Amino acid sequence: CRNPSATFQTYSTRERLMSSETVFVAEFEVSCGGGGDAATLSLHADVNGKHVPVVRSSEGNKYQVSWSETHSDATAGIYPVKIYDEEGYAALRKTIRIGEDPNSVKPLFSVNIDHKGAARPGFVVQTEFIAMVTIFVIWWYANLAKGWLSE
Amino acid sequence: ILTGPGGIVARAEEDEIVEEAATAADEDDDETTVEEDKEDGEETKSASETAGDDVTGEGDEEEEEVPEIKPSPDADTNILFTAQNEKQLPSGKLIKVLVGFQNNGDQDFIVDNLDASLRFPQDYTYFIQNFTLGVFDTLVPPNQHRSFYYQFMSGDNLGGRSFILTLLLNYKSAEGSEFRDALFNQTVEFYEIDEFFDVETFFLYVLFSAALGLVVFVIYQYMPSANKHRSSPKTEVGTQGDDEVDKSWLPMDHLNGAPGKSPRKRKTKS
Amino acid sequence: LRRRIHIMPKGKFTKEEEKLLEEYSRKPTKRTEWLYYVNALLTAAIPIWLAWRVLQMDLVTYGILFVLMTLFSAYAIAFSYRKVKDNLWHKIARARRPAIAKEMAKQFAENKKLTKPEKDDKIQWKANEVSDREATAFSIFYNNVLFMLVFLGISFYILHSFHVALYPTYVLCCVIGNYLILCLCFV
Amino acid sequence: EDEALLLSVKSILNDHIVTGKDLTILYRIYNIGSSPATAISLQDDYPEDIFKSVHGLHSVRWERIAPGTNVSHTVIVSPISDGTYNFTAAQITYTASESGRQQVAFSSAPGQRFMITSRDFDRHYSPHVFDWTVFGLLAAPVILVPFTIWFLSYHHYTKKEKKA
Repeated sequence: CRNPSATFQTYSTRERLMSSETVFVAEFEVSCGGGGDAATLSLHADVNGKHVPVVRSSEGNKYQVSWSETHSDATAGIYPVKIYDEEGYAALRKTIRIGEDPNSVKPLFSVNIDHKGAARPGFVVQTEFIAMVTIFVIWWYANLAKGWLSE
Repeated sequence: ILTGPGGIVARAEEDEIVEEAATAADEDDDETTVEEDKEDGEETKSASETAGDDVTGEGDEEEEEVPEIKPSPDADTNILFTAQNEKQLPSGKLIKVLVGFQNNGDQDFIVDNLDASLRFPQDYTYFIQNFTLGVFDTLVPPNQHRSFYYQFMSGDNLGGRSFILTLLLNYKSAEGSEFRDALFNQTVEFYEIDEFFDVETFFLYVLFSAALGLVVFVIYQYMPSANKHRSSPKTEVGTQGDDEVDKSWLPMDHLNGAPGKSPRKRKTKS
Repeated sequence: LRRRIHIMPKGKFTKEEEKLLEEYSRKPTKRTEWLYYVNALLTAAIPIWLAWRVLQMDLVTYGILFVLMTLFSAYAIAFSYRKVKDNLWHKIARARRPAIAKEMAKQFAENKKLTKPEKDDKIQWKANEVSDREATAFSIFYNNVLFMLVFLGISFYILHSFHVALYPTYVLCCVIGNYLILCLCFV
Repeated sequence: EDEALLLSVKSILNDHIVTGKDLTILYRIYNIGSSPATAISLQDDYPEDIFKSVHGLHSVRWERIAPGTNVSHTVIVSPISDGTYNFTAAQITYTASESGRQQVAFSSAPGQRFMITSRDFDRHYSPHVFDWTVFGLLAAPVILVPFTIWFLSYHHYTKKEKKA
């Protein structure tokens, strides 16, 4: 496969109530610009220095990288996913082993998963928080007024 | 993944009775986390002996009365603790177990359920905890391998003690003969989880103490003794009247703190 | 002019008048009492809605509890109304009198037959009335807000985060809430 | 002969399965054998009339799973219809040994799960906007009426005083 390019689709858990863990998914479709077979690539992914295996769709040229973390570990932020081919990944491992800058090895593709953080169930915080704040402000005023009246 | 090589976890001294039953299982289990039942003769026999009712040591006599349910030679089972090391389990947490069942025979098996229990090391027949039955009721055709997932929650007061954890897989053949396989039958040590504060709880506490502090602060601000020092634009009525209007209704403490009152007026009350 | 108005009430309260005032404040009229209890009952009943709809407590199952706790809360709130009102009443009466005197002065200007004690009496009566109404209204307002705040705070924040079951949540809310309200009304 | 042995778990991470919302399914495959498994393929079905595929591939391949390691795969679907659904096992095939023995295996099955409609879900887990609004409406009179009575009087007399 020559001049491969990829189109990505990413996902990360948004609602805690919907998942007991935060999952990250990066799906991508590879096309070979310079011709060749895009369906039999052997790819590896690196996320913040951690190796994540890339799975290949049984049919076609689709690939997927996915991993899961606990909600508290999966803090909101950018998770860069770097995809390497076999040689690239071997080179990356070597640079890490000899203590060089791993950024010197260019990944085949990369994508950022922008994780917004998995939200807690809306109900615990929001509505009664508003009610609570409202009533607190009124109470605050009532207290001030009580002060005026008492003087 | 778990790798638990070597070292049998220190046991409580009192569990000699179960030692025999557990050793067989322990021995071939030390290198891997997996309990392979391929040469299950010795191991599972001892396990099922103890699994039977009222075993008091003289297993031979009992065996005649209670029909032993044994594993089928055509089935292979494996067990994997996916979240913990099987020798040391957390108390009061979910324990997750993945069971593999391979049908090597030429007829179907039906995997019924998984029965988990915690027993007392000194007395195998004494149950500490009997966990909910994991019901599978799944057909496994010949030459097929199937995984079963089972999770159970240990009591949260087991920390620091050792118990025998027994996991029994019940299955039957298509003909209807019943089998039972002791997937796991070992002494395990339970440990206490010292998750005292997670960050979220901590923040909640901080929030509450802040709110409480605020409330206390506000109450003190508007205590009668304190509010004399405050004046706001709207209180002109009050402040203006201070030196001209009778104050006899005011409580004593109020009056004492107030400037510009005349002793004569105070006398009227006292 | 202002000076004169201010001077007018000065030192004019006799012991008798003070006693009268004292009596007025200590013994609310039947109407006020009734107002207190109806208001307190209405306020104390509102959390039932939240308990039913938001905390998902069944109305039938917890019916008796709701009734008992509402009555208990209503009593505490009514007590607090009275207490806060009594605390404020004199202060308001004192503060309002100059303004009332000024307002009355216009009326007195038209009706010149009134003697000075009569005028004072009228001013005093009016001041009492105004302050009574104001103190009662304020006391109801203040205590209602306080009750709501305490109920919301306890049920949705303090107890919710400690995962207390529904039944004790509601009872604790009412008991702690009433206790707090009773404590605060003495402040 | 050394062989690979794969145990696999298919788990639904959702506490609640709600129509129109994400349903997260995590597959995890453990190699507890003594040699690597190769050419592993995992296949699972989500009927199109019940689930809408949101993310993730339903039929995937790994080249190799080393002994003592595990891999995971995630699929996000979204239920279209509500009611009870029996989540069945995913099928896994792999080459277990160097001699090329093919093994067919099935993951664990999450089993019967109830999928609720988003309306039912909202009723229980929504911010209760309606209920709180009603609460506001109930609480408003008992707070605003006494406040207005007090404030009008207060304002009336204090304003007079200021002007004077």
